[in-house]
Amino acid sequence: IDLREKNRELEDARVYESHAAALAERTRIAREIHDSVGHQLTRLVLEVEALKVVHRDEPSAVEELGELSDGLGEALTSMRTSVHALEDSTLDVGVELNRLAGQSGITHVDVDCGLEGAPPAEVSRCLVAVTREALTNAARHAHAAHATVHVTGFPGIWQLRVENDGDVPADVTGLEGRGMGLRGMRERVEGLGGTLLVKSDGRRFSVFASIPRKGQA
Amino acid sequence: IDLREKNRELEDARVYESHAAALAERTRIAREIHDSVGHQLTRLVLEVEALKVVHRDEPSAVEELGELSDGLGEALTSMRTSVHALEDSTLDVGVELNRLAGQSGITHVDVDCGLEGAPPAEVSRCLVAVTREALTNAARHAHAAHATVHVTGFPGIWQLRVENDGDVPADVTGLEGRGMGLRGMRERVEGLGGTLLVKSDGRRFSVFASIPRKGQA
Amino acid sequence: MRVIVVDDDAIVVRSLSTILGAEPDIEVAGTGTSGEEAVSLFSMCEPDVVLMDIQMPGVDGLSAAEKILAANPAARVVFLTTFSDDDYIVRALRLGARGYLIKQDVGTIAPALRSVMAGQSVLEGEVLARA
Ligand SMILES: Nc1ncnc2c1ncn2[C@@H]1O[C@H](COP(=O)(O)OP(=O)(O)OP(=O)(O)O)[C@@H](O)[C@H]1O
Ligand SMILES: Nc1ncnc2c1ncn2[C@@H]1O[C@H](COP(=O)(O)OP(=O)(O)OP(=O)(O)O)[C@@H](O)[C@H]1O
Ligand SMILES: [K+]
Ligand SMILES: [Mg+2]
Ligand SMILES: [Mg+2]
Ligand SMILES: [Mg+2]
Repeated sequence: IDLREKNRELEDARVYESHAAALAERTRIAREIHDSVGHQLTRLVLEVEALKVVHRDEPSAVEELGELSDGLGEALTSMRTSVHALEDSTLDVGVELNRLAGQSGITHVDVDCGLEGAPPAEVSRCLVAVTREALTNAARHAHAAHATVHVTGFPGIWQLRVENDGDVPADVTGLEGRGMGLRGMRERVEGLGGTLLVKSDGRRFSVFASIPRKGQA
Repeated sequence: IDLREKNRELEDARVYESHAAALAERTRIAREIHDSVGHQLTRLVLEVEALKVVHRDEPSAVEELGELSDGLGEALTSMRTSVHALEDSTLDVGVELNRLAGQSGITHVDVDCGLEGAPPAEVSRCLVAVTREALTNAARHAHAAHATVHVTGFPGIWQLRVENDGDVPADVTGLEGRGMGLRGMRERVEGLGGTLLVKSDGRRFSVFASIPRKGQA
Repeated sequence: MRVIVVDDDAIVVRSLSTILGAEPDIEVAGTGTSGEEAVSLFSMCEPDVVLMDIQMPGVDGLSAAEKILAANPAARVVFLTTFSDDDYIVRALRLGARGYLIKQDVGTIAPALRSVMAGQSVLEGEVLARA
C-alpha cells in the first residue's frame, strides 16, 4: 500500500510536470502571436500613415488609405483581445503556486491546490499575486523554514491560506503601515469583493483570503 | 484504503474534466484568432488588391500597394502558423483517448495513458486515429463488452495497445483486405517509421502500434 | 527640433521619417536600424530627441540608451514599443528615458516629442509633469 501511494505520488508529479510544460508551450505561442503578428500589423499601420502623408493632397487616396488604417486597427485590437484571453486561459493556479513555492527560497513549502475547475482569470491572478507576496514576505522577514499554501474552492467562495514559521511578530498591529505588500494584497482581494485576514501568534504568521464567487456572494 | 482509492479516482476524474475544459477553451480561442483576425486580414488583402486595380495606371501607387499586400500576406502567414502550433499543442492524447472511450458505445473501456510529456503532434494524431478506428471496429464487428487502451512512452518508442473481447475472428489472415480501417492504421503508423501488429486468439482481438521517437529509432 | 529615428525594422524607420519629416518643426537628422547605430548617430548628429525602438536584436534599445545617457545625461530618449504591456517599459523609465510611445498611435508621436522638448515626460502619448 505504501508502495502504491508512492507510485501515485510519482505519477502525480509527472502529470503535473507535463501539464506545466504544455502550459508553458502555450504561453510561448501566445507571446509569439502577440509579438510577431503584432509587429507586422504595426508596421503596416505606419506604412499606411506614411502613404497618407505622401498623398496628403489627393483626397481620394487619403480616404482609401484611411479605410485601410481602420481595418488594420481593428485587426490589431481583436488579435490583442484574443491573445489576452489565451494568456488568461493558460494561467493555471496550481502550476503557478508550485512554481512560486519552488522559487521562494523557503526549504519546505507544502502546496495544496484543491480547485475543481479554473476560477475566473481575475481571481486566479489575485490568488497568485497574494501567494507571491506572502511567500516573499515569509522568506524576507521571517526567514521561514516551512510554509504552507492551501487553496480551496467551496460552493460560494474561494479560500487561500498562506502560513509560515520563523521570526514572526507577536501580533500584527500596525504592520500594514510598514510597506506596500500587505496593503496591496488587501486592495486586490477587496477589489474582488473579498476579505483579507492577517494573523500572527508569535509562532506562525498567516494570511487568509476569501473571494466570493460572482453572483453567489 | 478502499475509500482512499475511491477518493483518488473521483479526484482524478475531476482533474481530468477541468483539464479537458481548459483545453476546449483554448481550442475555442485559437479558432477565434484564426477566424476573426484571419477574416480581417483577408478583407484588407482584398481591399488592397481592389486599389491596385483602380490605380493600375499609376506605377508608384501599384508599387506602394504591392508592399502593403506583401506585409498583409506575411501577417496572415505568421498568424496561421502560430494558430496551428497552438492547436497542435492543445491536442492532449489522454484527453482524446478518454473522449473516444466515452463515445465508443462499449460498456467498459479501460484507458491507461502513461505518457511523460506530450509526444510530437503527428505522433499524438496517429495514436488518436489508430485508437478511434480500433474502438469503432471493436464495437461494430465484435460487439465488445470490454476494451482496454494502453499507451506507454518508453525511452526510444511510444507504444499503443488496443484490445477487445466479443465476437472476434480465430485468426487475422486476410482481414486487411476487407476494409480500409486496418490498412489505414498501418499506413499511418508506418508513415512515422513504426510498426503495426494485429492479432487474435479467438477470444481477444488486439492492435499493437510502436512508433519510434525521432532520432532514436 | 532635430530627431534621430532608430528601429530594427527599416520599414518602420522609413515610415516614421516620412510622417515626422512632414511636420514643419521637426527635422529627421538621422536614421538607424540598430542600437550600435543609435550610439554613433547620437554623437554625430547631436539630436534634440532620440526616438528608438526598445526591442532590437544585438544591442537593444535599453542598452543603447544606457550608453547614450551615461555620456550625455541631458539626452532626451523616447522609446517606441509595439504594445503598452511591454515588460521593458519599467526598466526603460528607470534608466532616465523621457517616456515611451506606442508605434501604432502614430498621431501622438509629434505632439509627444514637442512635450518632451518642453521638459515633460510622455507615457503612451499621455503627457506627465517631469518626475
Ligand atoms: N510572512 C511574514 N512573516 C513575518 N513577518 C511578516 C510577514 N509578512 C509581513 N510581515 C511583516 O509585515 C510588514 C509589512 O509587510 P509588507 O509586505 O506590507 O511590507 P514589506 O514587505 O516590509 O515591504 P514591501 O512594500 O516591499 O512589501 C513586514 O515589514 C514584516 O515586518
Ligand atoms: N476489433 C476488432 N474485433 C473484431 N474484428 C475486427 C476488429 N477489427 C477488425 N476486425 C475484422 O477485420 C476486418 C477489417 O477491419 P477494417 O477496419 O480494416 O475494415 P472494416 O471495419 O470492415 O471497414 P472500414 O473500411 O469501414 O473500416 C473487419 O471487417 C472485421 O472482420
Ligand atoms: K520637416
Ligand atoms: Mg512585502
Ligand atoms: Mg473498420
Ligand atoms: Mg524591434
